Amino acid sequence: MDFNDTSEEAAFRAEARAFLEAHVAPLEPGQRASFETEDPQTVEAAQHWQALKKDNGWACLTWPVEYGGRGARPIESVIWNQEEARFRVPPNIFGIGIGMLGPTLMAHGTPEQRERYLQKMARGDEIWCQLFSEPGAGSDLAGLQTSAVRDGGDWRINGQKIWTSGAHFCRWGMIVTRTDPTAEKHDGLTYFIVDMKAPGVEIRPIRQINGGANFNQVFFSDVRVPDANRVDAVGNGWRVSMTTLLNERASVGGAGGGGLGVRDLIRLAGQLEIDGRPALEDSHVRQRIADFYVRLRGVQHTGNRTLTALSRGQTPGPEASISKLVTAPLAQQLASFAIELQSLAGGEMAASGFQDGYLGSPGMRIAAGTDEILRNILAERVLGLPREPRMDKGIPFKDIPTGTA
Amino acid sequence: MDFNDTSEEAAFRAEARAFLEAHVAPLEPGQRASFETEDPQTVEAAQHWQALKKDNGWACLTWPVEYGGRGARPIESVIWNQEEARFRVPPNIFGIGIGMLGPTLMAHGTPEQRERYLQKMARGDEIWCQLFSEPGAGSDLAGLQTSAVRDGGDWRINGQKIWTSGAHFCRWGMIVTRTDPTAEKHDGLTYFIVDMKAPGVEIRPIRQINGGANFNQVFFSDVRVPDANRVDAVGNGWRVSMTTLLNERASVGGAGGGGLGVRDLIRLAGQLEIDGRPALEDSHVRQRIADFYVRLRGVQHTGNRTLTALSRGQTPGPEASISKLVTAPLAQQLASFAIELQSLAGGEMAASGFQDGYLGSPGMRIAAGTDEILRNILAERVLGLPREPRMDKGIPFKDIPTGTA
Amino acid sequence: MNFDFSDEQKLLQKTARDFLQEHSPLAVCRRVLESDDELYAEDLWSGAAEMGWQGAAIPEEFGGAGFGYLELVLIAEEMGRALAPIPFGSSVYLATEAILAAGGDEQKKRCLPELASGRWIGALALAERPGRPDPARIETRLEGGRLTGTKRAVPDAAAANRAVVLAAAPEGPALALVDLDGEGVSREVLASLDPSRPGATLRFDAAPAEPLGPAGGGWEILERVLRRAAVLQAFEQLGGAARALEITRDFTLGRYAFGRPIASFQALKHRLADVYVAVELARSNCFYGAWALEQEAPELGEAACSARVSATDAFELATTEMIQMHGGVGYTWEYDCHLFYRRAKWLAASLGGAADWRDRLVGELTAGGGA
Amino acid sequence: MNFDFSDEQKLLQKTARDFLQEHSPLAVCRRVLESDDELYAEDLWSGAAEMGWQGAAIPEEFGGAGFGYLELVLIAEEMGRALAPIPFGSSVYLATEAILAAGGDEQKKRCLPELASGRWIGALALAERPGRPDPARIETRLEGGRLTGTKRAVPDAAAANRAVVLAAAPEGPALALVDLDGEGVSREVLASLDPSRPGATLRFDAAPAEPLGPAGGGWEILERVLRRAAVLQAFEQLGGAARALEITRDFTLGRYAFGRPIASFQALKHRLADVYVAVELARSNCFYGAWALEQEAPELGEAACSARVSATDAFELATTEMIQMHGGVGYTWEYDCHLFYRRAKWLAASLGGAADWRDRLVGELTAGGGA
Repeated sequence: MDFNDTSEEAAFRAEARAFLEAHVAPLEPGQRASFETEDPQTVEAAQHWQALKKDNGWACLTWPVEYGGRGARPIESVIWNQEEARFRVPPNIFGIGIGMLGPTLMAHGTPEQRERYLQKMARGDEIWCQLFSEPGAGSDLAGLQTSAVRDGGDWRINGQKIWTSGAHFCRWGMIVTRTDPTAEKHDGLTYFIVDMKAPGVEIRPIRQINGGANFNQVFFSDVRVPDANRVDAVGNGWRVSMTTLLNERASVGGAGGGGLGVRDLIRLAGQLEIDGRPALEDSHVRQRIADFYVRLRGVQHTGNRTLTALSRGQTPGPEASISKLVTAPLAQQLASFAIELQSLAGGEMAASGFQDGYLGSPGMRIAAGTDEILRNILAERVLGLPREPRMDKGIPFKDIPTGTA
Repeated sequence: MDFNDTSEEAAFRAEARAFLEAHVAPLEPGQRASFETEDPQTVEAAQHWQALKKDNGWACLTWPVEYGGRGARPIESVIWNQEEARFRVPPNIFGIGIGMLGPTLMAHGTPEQRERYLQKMARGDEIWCQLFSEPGAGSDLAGLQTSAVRDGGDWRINGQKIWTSGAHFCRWGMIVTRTDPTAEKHDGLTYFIVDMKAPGVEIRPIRQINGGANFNQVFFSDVRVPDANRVDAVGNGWRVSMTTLLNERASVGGAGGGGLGVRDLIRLAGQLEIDGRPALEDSHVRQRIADFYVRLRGVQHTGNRTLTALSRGQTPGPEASISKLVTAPLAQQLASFAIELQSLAGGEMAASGFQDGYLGSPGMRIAAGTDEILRNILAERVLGLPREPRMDKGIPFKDIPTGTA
Repeated sequence: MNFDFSDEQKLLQKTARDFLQEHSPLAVCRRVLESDDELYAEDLWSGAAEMGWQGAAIPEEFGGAGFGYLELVLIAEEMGRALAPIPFGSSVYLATEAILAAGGDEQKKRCLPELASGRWIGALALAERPGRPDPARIETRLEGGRLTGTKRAVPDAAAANRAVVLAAAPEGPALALVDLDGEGVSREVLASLDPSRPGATLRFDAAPAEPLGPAGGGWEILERVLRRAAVLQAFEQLGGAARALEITRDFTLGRYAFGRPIASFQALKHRLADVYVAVELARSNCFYGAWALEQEAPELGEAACSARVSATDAFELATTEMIQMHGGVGYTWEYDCHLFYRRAKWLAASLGGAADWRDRLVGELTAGGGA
Repeated sequence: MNFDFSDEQKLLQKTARDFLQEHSPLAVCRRVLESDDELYAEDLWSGAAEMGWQGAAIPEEFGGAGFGYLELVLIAEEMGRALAPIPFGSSVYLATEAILAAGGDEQKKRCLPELASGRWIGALALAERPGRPDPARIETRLEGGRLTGTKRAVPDAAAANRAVVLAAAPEGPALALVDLDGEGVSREVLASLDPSRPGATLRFDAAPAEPLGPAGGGWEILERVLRRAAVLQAFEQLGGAARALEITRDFTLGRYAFGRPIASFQALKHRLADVYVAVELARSNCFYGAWALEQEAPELGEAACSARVSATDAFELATTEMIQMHGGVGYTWEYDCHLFYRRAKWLAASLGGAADWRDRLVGELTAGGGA
């Protein structure tokens, strides 16, 4: 048992680091690459970096070589990410395309589609977004209502998608639509590639409770899509979407809480006093710190177990759902506790970064699978517990109660 | 807003206290009337006291006078219980009969049944038990399988009941049985009065995890019950049972945790030391104590709100479910914390009464409605949330999956 | 047993609710929250004053309505339900209470009518640094009728024009009343976790200040005021928690997934039941606090801590679950969940968090009082 | 990254599991638990010794099997799964480790083969009163090779024949090794929360005792031993938690209510998922503890605390939910739930509860170590 690379992994890591050192500057201690900005210059810089990586064999590591990848093992992709994270590089705005949509096209696309899109996706020449969720279909994705109707050799899309990242700088989107409302819920869906610059596509940013606007609503009004942009058969959209989402789980993986962590809390407790003594000596404070710390370390070491499985060439299970299920609520609890520790000053945003964390963390508990969905996944796929009774099976989609009729 | 009796209530209280003082000794401070013993002498003493109360108009206070009661208001019954609790009296082993079964007979029994049973029930001459739960039918009571089959003018009962208190000293039981397995689940049930001394009735105590044996299993092998002992119509057993259970909720009410409480925890924390200082000065210990205290006080004052409603002649709602839902898990948490506080010594039963509490409290979370059932009740009856989808409706009982076929 | 409000009191509560439904829908809270220069809803403030609410607990001889505390707590509950974006708590529960507790007769005659009418908006300036306030570490000085020092994160201080300030006088901790529009005072409005209740940093540079209560007795008076304010604010928290639960309940009933209302999923049902329990326990503890407040009972210390702790917990739980159960839309600016979520945490901070009050509670219990 | 056990280690674990499935089904735990005079399963104890388990971490030169700690933790995990009713933890994690840590060469040569063979059953006698042990308050005296005093609630002491005792020597805290069957020793077997692991009060009246390690250094050695034992016992807790989860899962799948398995109700599903998460976090922290233990890494302090805390929490959660999800039958003596419930709490107490270890963890983190 150790934390070391195999010799093969070590060689790969050295090679990756050499490339990075030759092209980008390392991060200073404590410095973070910004991940929030999405202005045109940042997008351009990101595309430039992606192209450089692609041209040198460092993009889409696990993709097959024929599509522009390196054919690398998953553990090598992890090693690359670890190394790249130590350098000052532009934000990665290609993850949804490369992590989820590319693999979907490989599995379900036509040879023409793969030819047309994958190399440009890999190089960052064209950026992609995902158009799945709707205002009325979140956890219950298959409840989506955006329609696609045949119109000659094309399709006409009408409806509304939500929680789309980067919609305004994306060239293409992957969209699931309902093509047959008389079929059963999961049977009437079809998957398309949609041109985000097409007439009838309207993008509106969504303001979040913390003031950020990382996501968009996308409205479709009679947007025409050629049948050549259909992915897989009509009515097969649910299966295609599942491919996309499985790749999402694989790529989201051990998303660390982000924001301030337990070390920051320890620092805060070292600065404050309770009854004339450092808060860090207060036993209640110590209990809470230890509780946060132990759970976060548990997540971190669970990640190490996952990496070990990858290193051994095994496929990690849905255990990865643990990470977000633990860290997202924990980030909220930690911020809440830190604010409480600040007592009267806790009500002011400027008191520390924990106020931002308090406003940001609820979103983590919802995005990319709510706490509730993650618990269902663990219960059903890991523990093998039965699903809930389904009220939306065996009847046409249009007859399923929606509460709005 | 005050905690005082109305003048009417005060007069009633004075009258009750005068009767008690004339007949029984007050409890010393800190003394508790024992509630565990069920030996023949205790049963006899309890019957003697009940008869004395009955003969002086202090039994079954809320029952109509014609059945042996006093026709008192519910608040008066509460006042009587408060006063009686201050005296050294035998355990009340009549509660199930008087609180639940008597009212059921008043609502559903024939005039002959009421005549035959109620006065003797009221006077404690005959003690009653309830035979509802089965090993395979707990929270899902209507899933019961004990059968009653017509046999001439009688019925023959076969099956097994569980969690019956006092079965061995009871003269009569009220039992729900399945008389038509081809009917829908709730439609094939019938309710009977059963002679607990009849041939074919076998009683076995159930040992609990804390070593106690307050409940019994009762086996029925071809037990004959005359049709005259049927309560209400054949197939109407579910409705009758609901009457019984509604009265259970009313009579269980604010069951306080029993066992050691937060005052005992404060005392313990005053005796122990952490790092050379009293544990009661340790801020973690203080937080936990305060948390327990605040919730228990909340329950207590919720009880006072219920009493106020009674005093004003209103009917308290199912809010009473709050009490057990809070106090039962809290008793477990409190015992667990107290044991932790004792550190290494916590593993020995003799270290304090909290070890007993740790073993006793899980039963409180299960008996008379599990935490889960109580949450359902609050969610559905108070908040008006929809029920879960039912898989056991609209089909014959015998076709409902049981996992054992 | 008469542990509930009277019919007259409930009628007053209904009147308050009706008034606030009309004059303080959530859009008003949102308006102040989103505004850069509207520090509080002035129209609502003066409307409340016309109803006599700022002076609810001020005796009629000092210009108040003289309703009493059982009435004031119910107004507070409605303020909480409405998320009213006005400095009611700071002015009424804190500043007014401080003057009632410590003011001399002349001061009361002069100050209370101003507060009752709403012309004065009071705040309580207590903290000088993050963390639990400590009487041994007060750096703001009061000497010769002049106040010098800096108070940080003063709740509602953006809107206030008077402040009761905790300061160190030669005799010990003292309270002083300061005109915030007067000389020697500057303020920096802060971004609040709840921008519908903006706070400020107050800097005093030899600002004229009049002592409130005996010199050296400031900490004891403050403790008394905080205890009373805890009960009043607990009702505000209770009102917010109950409303958050109602909104969440309604949303989950109307929102369908997998062919049925999400309110029918047990995971949500059971947690909504837990929120309900928390709200009801808080309500019961608040009732007890109201009784003790109105009676000036010796149990007030314990009752105030219990009410404060359970109401703080209930409001935080209800609003955390509110966002989570709304799902994605709950995390949007457009939905109202964050108004509640912010207010809950802001109210928790504004009198010190629940941990502070838990600790204080055990002090009350072991000092020989309590149940 | 190689953060997992090797195939050989996993094979050893499988062997241990198979052995214990055969020789330590839950009926064996129940037999000892229900017996008045069977203090531990002697046959199982000697069977384990034949497998070399008591000496798993004892070097071969001292009569051990010399497997190493990565092997011993896996045996511990299986002991936990089986609720083995033997004093393995006290003898192996505590007494043996104390001698390994502090014994002189002669002592090791004399004592370790006895422990490895199972002829000696060791215990650690630490507490003298309820509450966290305190080096400043040791009343048991060690002087001139004689021990006098009383140790309370000594885990597994009903079965042990040797004890490592913390005592106050003139030079300061010291550890001493005592023959419990020798002169001057009396013991009173206690009713344990888990009667399958009965403890005892030990009274020493000038009992002959040999010092273990340097006089005055007893507390530091004890801390080192406890840290190591914490990792080992965490695996035992982990095993118990995982098994409790499996049994509960299987029960809820087989038990039907309302026409469907109760495992399909979301309230139970989500809580079972939470138990699973707690078990997996504990497992990951335990892995790290095992690594640190085997490496004698500077991170051992932090790793041991983390493993101990999360394994304690996981076992308590899993067993509390086990009874609750079994419903009525879970509260009967006849079902096995209480065996797990008792063991979880007993193991938590036997090295001091999770709160003690949380506090200690922050000490480790702020002393400059950690992640």
